[in-house]
Amino acid sequence: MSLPERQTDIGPPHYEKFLPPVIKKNYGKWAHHEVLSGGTMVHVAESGDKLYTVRVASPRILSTDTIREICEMAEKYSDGYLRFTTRNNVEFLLSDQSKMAPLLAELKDKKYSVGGIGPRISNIVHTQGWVHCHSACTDASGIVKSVMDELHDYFTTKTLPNKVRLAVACCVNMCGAVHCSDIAVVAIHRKVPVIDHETVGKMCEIPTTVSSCPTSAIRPNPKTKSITINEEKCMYCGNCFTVCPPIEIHNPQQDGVAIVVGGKVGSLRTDPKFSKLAIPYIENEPPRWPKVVAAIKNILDVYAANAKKHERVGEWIERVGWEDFFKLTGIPFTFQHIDDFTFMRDTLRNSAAFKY
Amino acid sequence: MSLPERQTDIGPPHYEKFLPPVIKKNYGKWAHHEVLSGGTMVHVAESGDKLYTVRVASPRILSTDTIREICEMAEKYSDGYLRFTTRNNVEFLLSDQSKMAPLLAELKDKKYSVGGIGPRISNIVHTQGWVHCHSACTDASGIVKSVMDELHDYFTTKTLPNKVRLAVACCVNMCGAVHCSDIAVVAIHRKVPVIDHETVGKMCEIPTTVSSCPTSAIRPNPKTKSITINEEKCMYCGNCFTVCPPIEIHNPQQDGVAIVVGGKVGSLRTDPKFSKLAIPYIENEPPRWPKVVAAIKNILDVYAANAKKHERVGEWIERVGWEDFFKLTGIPFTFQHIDDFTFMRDTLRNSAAFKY
Amino acid sequence: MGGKYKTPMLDELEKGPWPSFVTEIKKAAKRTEMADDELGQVEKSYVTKRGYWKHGGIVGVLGYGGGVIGRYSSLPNEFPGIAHFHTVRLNQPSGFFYTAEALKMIMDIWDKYGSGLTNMHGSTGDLVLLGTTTENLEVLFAEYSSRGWDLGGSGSAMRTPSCCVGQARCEWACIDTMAICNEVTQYYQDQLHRPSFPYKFKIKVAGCACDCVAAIARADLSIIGTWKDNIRIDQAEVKKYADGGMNIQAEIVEMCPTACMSYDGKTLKVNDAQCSRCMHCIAKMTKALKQGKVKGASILVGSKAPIVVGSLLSWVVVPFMELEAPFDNLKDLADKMIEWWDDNAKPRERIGELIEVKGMRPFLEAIEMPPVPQQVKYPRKDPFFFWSESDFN
Amino acid sequence: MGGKYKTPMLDELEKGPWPSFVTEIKKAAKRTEMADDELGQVEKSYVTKRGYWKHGGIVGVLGYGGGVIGRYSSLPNEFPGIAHFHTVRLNQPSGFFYTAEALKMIMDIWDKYGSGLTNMHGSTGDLVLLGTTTENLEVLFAEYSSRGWDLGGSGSAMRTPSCCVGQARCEWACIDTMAICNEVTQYYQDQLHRPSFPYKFKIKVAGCACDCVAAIARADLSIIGTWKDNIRIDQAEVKKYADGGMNIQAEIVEMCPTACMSYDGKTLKVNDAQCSRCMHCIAKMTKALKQGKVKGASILVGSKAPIVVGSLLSWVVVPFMELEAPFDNLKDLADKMIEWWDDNAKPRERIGELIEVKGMRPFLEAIEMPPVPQQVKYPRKDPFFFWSESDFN
Amino acid sequence: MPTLESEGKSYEVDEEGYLMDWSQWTEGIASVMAKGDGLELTGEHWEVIKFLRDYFDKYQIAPMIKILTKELAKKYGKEKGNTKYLYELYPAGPAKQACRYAGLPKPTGCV
Amino acid sequence: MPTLESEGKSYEVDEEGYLMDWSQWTEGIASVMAKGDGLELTGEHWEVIKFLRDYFDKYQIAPMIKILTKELAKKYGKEKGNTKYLYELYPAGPAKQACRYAGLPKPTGCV
Ligand code: SRM
Ligand code: SRM
Ligand code: SRM
Ligand code: SRM
Ligand code: SF4
Ligand code: SF4
Ligand code: SF4
Ligand code: SF4
Ligand code: SF4
Ligand code: SF4
Ligand code: SF4
Ligand code: SF4
Repeated sequence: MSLPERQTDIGPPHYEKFLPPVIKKNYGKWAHHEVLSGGTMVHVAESGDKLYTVRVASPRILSTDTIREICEMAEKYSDGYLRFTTRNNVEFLLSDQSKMAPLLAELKDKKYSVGGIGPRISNIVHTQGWVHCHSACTDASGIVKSVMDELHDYFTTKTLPNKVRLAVACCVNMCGAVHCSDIAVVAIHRKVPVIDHETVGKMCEIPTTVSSCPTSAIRPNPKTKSITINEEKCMYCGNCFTVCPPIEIHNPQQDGVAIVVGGKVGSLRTDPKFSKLAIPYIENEPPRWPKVVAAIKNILDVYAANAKKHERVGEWIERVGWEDFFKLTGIPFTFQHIDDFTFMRDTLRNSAAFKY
Repeated sequence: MSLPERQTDIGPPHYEKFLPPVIKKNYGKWAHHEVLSGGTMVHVAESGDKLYTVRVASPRILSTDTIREICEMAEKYSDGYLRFTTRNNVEFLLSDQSKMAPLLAELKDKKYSVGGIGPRISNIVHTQGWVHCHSACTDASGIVKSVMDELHDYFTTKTLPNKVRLAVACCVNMCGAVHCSDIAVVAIHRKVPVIDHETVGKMCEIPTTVSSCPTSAIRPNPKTKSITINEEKCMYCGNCFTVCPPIEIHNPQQDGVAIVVGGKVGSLRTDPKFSKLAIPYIENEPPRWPKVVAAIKNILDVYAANAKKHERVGEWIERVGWEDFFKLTGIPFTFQHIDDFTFMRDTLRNSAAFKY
Repeated sequence: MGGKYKTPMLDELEKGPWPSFVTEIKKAAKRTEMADDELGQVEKSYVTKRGYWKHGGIVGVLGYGGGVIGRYSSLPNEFPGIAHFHTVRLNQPSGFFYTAEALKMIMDIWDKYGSGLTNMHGSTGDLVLLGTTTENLEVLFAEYSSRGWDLGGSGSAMRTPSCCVGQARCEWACIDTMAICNEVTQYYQDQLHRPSFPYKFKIKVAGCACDCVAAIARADLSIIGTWKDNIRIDQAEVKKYADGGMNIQAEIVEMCPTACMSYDGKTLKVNDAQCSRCMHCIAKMTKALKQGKVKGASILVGSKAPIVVGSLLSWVVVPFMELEAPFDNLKDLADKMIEWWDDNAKPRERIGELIEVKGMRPFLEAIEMPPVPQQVKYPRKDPFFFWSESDFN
Repeated sequence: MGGKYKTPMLDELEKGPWPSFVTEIKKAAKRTEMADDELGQVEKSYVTKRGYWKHGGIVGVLGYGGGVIGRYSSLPNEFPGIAHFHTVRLNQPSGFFYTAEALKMIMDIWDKYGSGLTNMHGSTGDLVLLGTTTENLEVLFAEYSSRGWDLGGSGSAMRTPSCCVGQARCEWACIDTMAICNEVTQYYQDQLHRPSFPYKFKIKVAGCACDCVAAIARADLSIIGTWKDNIRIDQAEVKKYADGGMNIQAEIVEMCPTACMSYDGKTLKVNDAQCSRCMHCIAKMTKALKQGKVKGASILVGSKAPIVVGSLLSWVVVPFMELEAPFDNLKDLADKMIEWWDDNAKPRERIGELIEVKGMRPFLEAIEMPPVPQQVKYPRKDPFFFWSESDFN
Repeated sequence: MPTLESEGKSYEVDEEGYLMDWSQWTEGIASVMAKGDGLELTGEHWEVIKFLRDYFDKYQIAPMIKILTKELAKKYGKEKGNTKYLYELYPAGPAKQACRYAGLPKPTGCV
Repeated sequence: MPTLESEGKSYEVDEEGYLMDWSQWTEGIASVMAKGDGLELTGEHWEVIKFLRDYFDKYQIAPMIKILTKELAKKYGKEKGNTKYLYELYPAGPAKQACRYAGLPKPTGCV
């Protein structure tokens, strides 16, 4: 079979090819928008033109079949135009309002979920997990599915004080913006890695392995031509494993997830925030991680009941104080919550004023 | 001459011996107080008893003569009872209101300054300087005198939005709460220390000297039996000099002071705060440090004009933002303001929202 | 094909209203052994609570050093279909816009040479094709590139830039995010395909402070739109919001971080000198409030995930910069940043980490930016700081 | 005596309304050569912009390892009177209370053996006698100690504790600061006089969150009074403040950090569950508002000046502790802290620095305190944390 | 585990052909690997391999590409100091070919 | 600069009698210093001096008091492991007397 002629360094196709005419015409000249329902909105241009968006949930892992099905709907209702969002939802871009209802009907029929717009939960940012990554210490897709099944109403219809951004990281590499999410799951190890010394000596760059360790727990061991880990100092981040495969960090009995809360990305009202530790460990319970789901649900419910309108999770917590967060959610406070990594200093309370 | 019999480990005399009867009687049972003037106040006990306080400025360096003079006034007006405050002012403790006026008259007569109570400037916390300390890179007492002469009205009569706590540190050892003051002067070096290698080898503990350096700029030098300073890394803190005298850090041409602002100690309204760098360097200009005086006056004036009632300097700055602090005071922003020490990370702005 | 494995665990994940990734894998498994074996291996992971992938491999196409992630099952005998299971990163069009036609073409080719599974999209932004073999890589590349689609980045290289939808649909886009994203992608083609950096370098472009692409949290170079002049207020529209039941005092005025707004029940006022352009009031009252007209971007640097020194958010380095095509000022600036980083970093050291090690000063000097108060939340506290000879003049 | 030197520089500092330290030195210089030579040397410093003191010396009294700071002029030939110029630290009475009689006695002795100069007081709290010779030290000690006055601390030792005026005069003192200060001073006499710690250890006691002794900023062990139950409000007095012109809404309600107050023009209310006991409202309306009745102290640890790792404020370790004489619970706690520090610290490492190195957990375990949210401003961000075997049960 | 034969000896390699033990490397191995890719190793190829090998011996890590190109430029002339040149020599890229031929540990993590 | 004479040699000391060069130390110097303070060095005194000297040789720093007392207790019995004992031996204190006699650098900073 002769291959078509390959090209290099052409970059992606220019986006203009894929813009619907209403966008091309009104590019940069949008006046305002209105949320019409949990999953639909209209943008109005200065010219008066309107663009209707219908947002549909996606599991992100999509088969070519499903993508073809989506494409066919796009051809039917939005002149073939569609896009994906930065959180992996699908958006149909309609210029013809009259096609909204039939599209929504067909989507409903085909069991697609329409939602994610406005002060709601949108798709959970997540990555590979056991589906594709050697580094995973939980599965991302399974947790996402389980959590979103539970919170589905908050995607489609129910509203919250503000958007709540959820994320799942399948290891501390955190391939997403997990570290700045309203509520996120991050998978962690709890045991010092086990080293296959013979292979380490043959296959790894020792200096790279030594310098990979955030806590300087690793020392070269010239005798074994391998390395030694100071168990006292290791906090199981797995970075040594990343650079040196024979350092086994996985431990199915002990691997699990932590829940972090209160992060945000936008600069509205308050500065962007890192998420902070809420629950240090929940064991992996495939296929549906019931404890993880319950924990997230609990935090979300307490937030929904206590936050002011427009307050993000982190803004609410900072207003009432972390003392109250732990009290209201009933989550136990442990030694793990107290920072002892590089930047512990600023996390400790240095004030005589606090709540009980 | 035979000495009286020495005693050891007796500790200080019990404070009760020095309490006026009205205090003994109402100890722990005070109801409220009222500020009567810039330097006088009355405390009212639950019993209805009253205690009048007259606060008098002190240069802290006091001769025995002056102390005797003060004692005599105390005998005359407050039954011999007096105390010093935590900021080194003198307080006469009167139970008889009728003695207030004559005491104030005599104080005026003798040119004592009465003041420091309420939302004012009180005495400047400061330490030894050239008067007694080998470590000093400015004189503390001279700066204090010059500044307080200029701000004297704010001690005696004029009010400010809230208390303004000033301090002077004659080196970065900071023998005071300089690091948490509304406005403070801290003396600094700007040149890498000069080492007398021969003496270092003979007189210093090399490991102690090496570990004294906050930036790990110091390495032992086995050849010279002394140490080597990596000039790139040295930020002139002088800690090596503290542990090893032959390391000369003083440089009269380059030593000078920095001005820091916005610190506080109490937990009222906002958490205690560290002072932050406002002006990185002003040269030493004895005897009256005119540039330092002007700089402090300027910051104080801008604060007085812009802060809300009850706002401390740091609270005001945090409300308007540091961008505005530099704009309003006209102080230039330099590379020195940007933290590059251990905890730089949290000082850098990570938000898309700020002022110009 | 399909149905080789019993998957009681995964079947549980086909229940419930949210779309199921298991259903997707099963769909593909009907057509490819790859997907079917993937299903089997994932089921096994669900039982044993561990993954079965070998550590990442080095595979790719000729002339490129990145764009493909090598992946091998550690149980190739048990799951031969995924003995090789590499991912191909196709560089997405800016803003993730597609036509059905283009997408179907991509799928058709993928069905021919791959597992039939995708990630729409990868977290960096690529259109991720999930699972193929080493021998199919050159073929896939020829098929796609001949049709105008190139690979995205991987390795110690420029990574696929990405952006929010921006001016294509959003009234708040202060800059043309898609044009900028496309331009830097094209400008850095060599660095994107041939890893030559100390570590990865990511660029993300958001049109305003809402930051719908999380640029501030996960890009070495974060470009975020903003404006400089006064917020424009349409009082008639303000009234409509009030009439519509909005509690303007509580929801807008009291939530303004700089307390620069006031509302007397009739007129909404902004003390613009105090406004920090946080976007809150505009976002919640889009019909009544508009940004100023002098638009541009803030340039921030250094965010990343927690390994090694703890996660970073990007830091402001250039508070305001006008950005007009062809964005030469931006490319210049990025070049200077990368050059400084390249000259100074250790292997696997991100630019944010390097700035932490070296301090802001050498970085700002390298990019020829003066120090300005906007770069800091607050000035340093401890009186320990450096002086250069140049400061003594 | 006196007048040996022309001091044109220092004379400038006798002008102006603030009391002059120069005048003080001149007064003493009339009587002692020490003070006169001190004047001369300081004048010289003013001219050359540098000090002339040798690095601190080691002098003291028999049986003690501290309490005296050795000081020698580096120009003993030029200023022979201050060839020796040691300071003697007398331990002040708690709260800095004196009678004229006691003070005069102290001055009389000092005039006999010293420079005639003092610091009332040193920054740690001692009554500092400024300038004497080595041979006078034993005499001074005999004179003072026989009259009931002991030396304060110096060196790697317990330092002289100090406190705010507390219940002696202040309506807000939740604890008996002076009694506590006196008690710990007595309890640690041996450690105060005979340095045996890794470095200095300071204790300061403040009666409430106003912290009038800056305990939170400059004490290894900071004890700060607080209460647990509800603020007591006298609405009649509230009215008087309002009538007197106080803008209660702006000055009190809106400045409450927890936004837990409300005022409708008549009644001032506090949502006590939300109150953080910051003291603002009480301090500004002392006649109307009173603390609750369940009083005690928060125990904080670790503050210090910037050398070596940057300045620290003390951290909350025990949010609330009742403190009644003889304060055994406090002494126990302090003993445990010191023991852990002593066992683990390197030389010249303060307890706050050690906690930073080791983490809070071993410290809290050593003092037998459980983790509680009050100990942190916020929990850790990065998902890197330790587990002990004991956590796995 | 796949193996590779060179000069009568057999060496363990991983599925991508990287030597499992960098200490076993010989020049012959490099030649065999190149042959497998249909490449004939020229002096210019050996310049790169030699540099990689020396660098690894000295530092136990593979050099960053930047260092490799810089050093090539310094030693062998400016025209050899860029990635273009490297990809001409090693079309599959320095990591996939040059490092592999030089017997260096397989690069990790940077994907 | 003051000097101290021992065994016919003269040594520079500072105004407080600390040896200006710790490497010149001899046992004779210790004895002379003690005499100056009116002390006669007993075996128990030498135990302390010897420990200080050994510790300094090994670590180039003076031990913390805690270490000194601990080691004395370990080596010579519990009753010698406290500051009270040290001050009995050396009434002016371990820093002012024991370290000085042992020729250690003058303690700094801790005042
Ligand atoms: C489509 C999308 C951009 C894209 O290029 O794909 C988008 C689109 C819009 N965003 Fe967004 N945001 C999108 C991701 C984000 C993200 C990024 C993320 O979640 O990873 C953020 C930052 C979240 C954070 O701060 O942690 C984000 C924070 C916002 C905010 C700020 C919310 C707040 O008050 O904190 C607004 C303003 C608002 O909602 O009032 C906003 C508003 C909007 C508007 C209304 C802008 C407009 O006028 O078009 C758009 C529809 C809003 C909606 O979905 O409710 N968008 N938006 C992204 C949709 C993701 C999804 O499928 O759900
Ligand atoms: C006498 C003294 C205590 C002592 O034991 O000596 C004292 C006494 C009182 N302080 Fe204080 N404070 C004293 C040092 C402090 C300090 C410590 C310091 O400055 O180093 C602070 C912490 C300052 C800080 O936060 O940086 C301090 C922060 C306060 C505050 C909190 C002010 C604020 O709103 O931030 C109050 C409450 C107030 O003023 O409303 C207060 C209130 C008071 C009251 C009203 C308490 C009372 O009811 O008796 C006393 C008279 C107030 C006055 O002087 O205006 N006192 N006060 C100290 C006088 C020092 C001086 O000579 O000026
Ligand atoms: C595919 C993708 C996840 C996904 O499912 O979407 C991904 C997958 C991997 N990432 Fe990532 N990262 C992906 C986006 C990210 C992001 C998000 C982003 O780019 O916006 C981050 C956080 C931002 C950042 O760069 O800091 C991210 C931070 C990491 C890190 C930590 C890097 C650091 O400096 O802290 C590693 C570890 C490493 O580089 O060795 C990593 C490493 C990896 C590796 C290569 C595993 C490894 O240790 O070598 C993963 C391969 C998985 C696989 O088998 O497919 N990945 N990775 C994302 C790229 C798809 C795409 O091109 O669109
Ligand atoms: C006398 C006094 C200043 C004064 O004029 O009031 C003082 C004077 C000295 N201090 Fe201090 N400190 C004094 C209170 C403080 C305080 C304030 C406090 O105790 O509340 C601090 C800040 C709090 C703290 O401890 O961190 C303080 C932090 C230091 C430091 C830095 C310690 C650190 O861990 O960062 C040093 C350096 C050192 O220990 O080597 C130091 C060292 C010194 C030395 C001994 C100089 C030295 O480098 O060896 C000074 C002797 C000066 C002299 O010749 O008289 N002094 N020093 C204060 C003690 C008087 C008293 O007993 O009442
Ligand atoms: S977060 Fe970890 S496990 Fe998940 S895709 Fe990224 S590297 Fe792999
Ligand atoms: S897991 Fe992390 S902390 Fe532990 S040894 Fe490896 S790199 Fe270091
Ligand atoms: S601050 Fe420095 S110079 Fe001033 S007394 Fe303390 S140690 Fe001496
Ligand atoms: S002055 Fe400070 S930074 Fe410089 S070498 Fe000495 S200890 Fe280090
Ligand atoms: S970041 Fe701003 S401009 Fe971009 S889509 Fe979001 S709201 Fe619109
Ligand atoms: S943009 Fe933000 S800071 Fe500016 S007025 Fe609106 S809410 Fe206030
Ligand atoms: S700290 Fe509190 S109790 Fe002590 S004097 Fe100040 S206000 Fe009164
Ligand atoms: S004490 Fe502080 S937090 Fe409590 S009600 Fe008063 S002002 Fe508010």
